[in-house]
Amino acid sequence: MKRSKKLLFVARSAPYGSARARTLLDVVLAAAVFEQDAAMLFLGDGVYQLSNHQDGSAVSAKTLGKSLAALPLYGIGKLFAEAAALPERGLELGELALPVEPLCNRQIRELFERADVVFNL
Amino acid sequence: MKRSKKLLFVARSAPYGSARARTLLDVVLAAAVFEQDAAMLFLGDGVYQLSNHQDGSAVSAKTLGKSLAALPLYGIGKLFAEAAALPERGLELGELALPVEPLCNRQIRELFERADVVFNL
Amino acid sequence: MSCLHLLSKSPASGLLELASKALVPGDALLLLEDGVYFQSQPQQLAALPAGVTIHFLEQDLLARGLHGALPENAGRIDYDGLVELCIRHDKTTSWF
Amino acid sequence: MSCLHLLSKSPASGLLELASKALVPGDALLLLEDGVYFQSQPQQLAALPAGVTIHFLEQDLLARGLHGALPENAGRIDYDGLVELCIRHDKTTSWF
Amino acid sequence: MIFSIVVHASPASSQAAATALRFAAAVLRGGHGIERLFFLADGVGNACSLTVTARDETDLQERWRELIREHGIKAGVCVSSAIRRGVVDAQQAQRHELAGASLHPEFAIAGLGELLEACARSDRVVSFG
Amino acid sequence: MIFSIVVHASPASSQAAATALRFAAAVLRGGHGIERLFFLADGVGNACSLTVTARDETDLQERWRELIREHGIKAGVCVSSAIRRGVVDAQQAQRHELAGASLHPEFAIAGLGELLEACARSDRVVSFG
Repeated sequence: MKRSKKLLFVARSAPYGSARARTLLDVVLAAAVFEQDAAMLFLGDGVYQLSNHQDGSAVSAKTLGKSLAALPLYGIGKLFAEAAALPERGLELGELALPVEPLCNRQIRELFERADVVFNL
Repeated sequence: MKRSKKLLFVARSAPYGSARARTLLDVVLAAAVFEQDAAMLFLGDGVYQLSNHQDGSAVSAKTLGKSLAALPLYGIGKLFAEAAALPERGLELGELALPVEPLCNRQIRELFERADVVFNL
Repeated sequence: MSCLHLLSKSPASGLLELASKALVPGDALLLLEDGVYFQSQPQQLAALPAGVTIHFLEQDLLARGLHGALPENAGRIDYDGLVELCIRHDKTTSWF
Repeated sequence: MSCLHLLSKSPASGLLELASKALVPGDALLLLEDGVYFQSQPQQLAALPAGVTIHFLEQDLLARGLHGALPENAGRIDYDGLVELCIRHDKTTSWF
Repeated sequence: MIFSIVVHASPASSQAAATALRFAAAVLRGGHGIERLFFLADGVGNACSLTVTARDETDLQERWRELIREHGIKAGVCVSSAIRRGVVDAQQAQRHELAGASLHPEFAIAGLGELLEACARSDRVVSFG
Repeated sequence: MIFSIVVHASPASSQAAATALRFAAAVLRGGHGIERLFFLADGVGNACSLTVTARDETDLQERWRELIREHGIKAGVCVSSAIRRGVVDAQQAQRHELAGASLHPEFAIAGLGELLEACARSDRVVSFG
């Protein structure tokens, strides 16, 4: 498969309530397996996916945060979060389920500009 | 079927984009057929269902406003709308697809208080 | 007649603003599924009328890693507590 | 590289606020499905950065009975126009 | 006390179906009755017999069937919601010349009148979606 | 120009499926190509063969089939989305001992790799949901 395109995955849904976060993650993991050039941005409610101490078993679901934590192992190293969304939702950068780089609004716009294909869920 | 209960149907979704408005209307029409004591309140984006000059054929759908206009014929006479939501969405009371009584917030709360069963979609 | 309002979407959905139009003193608000994210964004809850009790569904808090304090006046309940809440109020309605 | 943003939910969804974080001058915003209700609530559109073009999908306006004027700087297009918009911009993303 | 429970969401897309199931179990655990489960709109997916669940995930369809069977609960699936979504019983499959049925036999196709009748007979109606 | 189109929504619940179909028709009308249609999440409902549409409504499933057939388009259905929602082909039905198949033969079960391959081969990827 060609690898020239930059894929951007925008995770903007809270986890567990809907299957959106899980669906997007499945596509990201597939992109990793097929060695695509992929970046992931947690935007708005999507930053809730980064919350630490998640326990999906309380609602008979897989723990999303745990699956996300595997992304660097799969070679997905470009992980970003909307900086402003974290404190708005009671999250602190140092206490997340996986390390992400916080982006200001200008950097978010630059990330979109650089991408060739944008999935947004 | 017993008829002692007061049913309140809260239509709070814009039409066409999703099937919610149509699904709720189906239940309201069934309530009419079974001669239940039913009232319907258009709340928030739900007032868009009352928009005049709708033409579902433009998106290969049935025209919801036309189906709603049949409600009084089915015996559903208690039709209400959130008064504040109409001007917020560019709608005027005199130019709606069916006649509704505008309710202020106090009257909306009273409508909820009087109901025995509330469907909300 | 009092009503139990079930709200299952995150604060970003704007649903609480809509539900507020129907909430009266004596009613209860149950936050469940993504509704429990109000724990981390409690500002909108402060605007509810006095006399509305607020409850968070425990299992949904746990799943989402929301271990912080709940807003003042709010409690946490499990499914058995939810059944009790339904009984204590005359009817329910669901905002989703 | 410019982007075409498709937005298909009503103003009440709060999605435009989210999409705004990604909109840059040169981008285009296509309002379709329930997104065309921005015709009747254009306030949020006024806050978009200059240089973003705004388009409403004609068929969705017609279906919903939205015959009023569009906000200044906004145009109406049909499906063929939408395909053209996709070509004119380097990529698309969808907010739903 | 007598409850009826209305489910609007598919287990594959929303947590609401799982919430409804847990609520139903809690109602029964509390010694209360369930007049009827009613599956509407995307909720008809709970009654589909052709789903496959990954081994490490909960098979919600199967858990509904157990609950319905063990407690003898009436479970209705809205006919107009169901046929649009490809959830059909054997009789409908035959009438519309479809390849087969996809409604699990623990559930029954029902009209909206049955939802309204359930409301009339229940002390509380609780919706999940 | 080459497009790929991703559909996330079921025709029974959202207008997005109808929008995607109209968009696909406009792409072809404009003389462009469609590398692949890809149905994901609730979008797999577009490929279900067991749906019944009321006489006065548009049969979107049938219109997809016509489009795919007439233009020889590849139409993939995400395997993990599909099996959770009861959209299965004959081979899967046999393997999982299900009563029958529910995927229309104009569509093919596909992995997410095929979605990514379609992205690599297309000038534009457009999603509807």
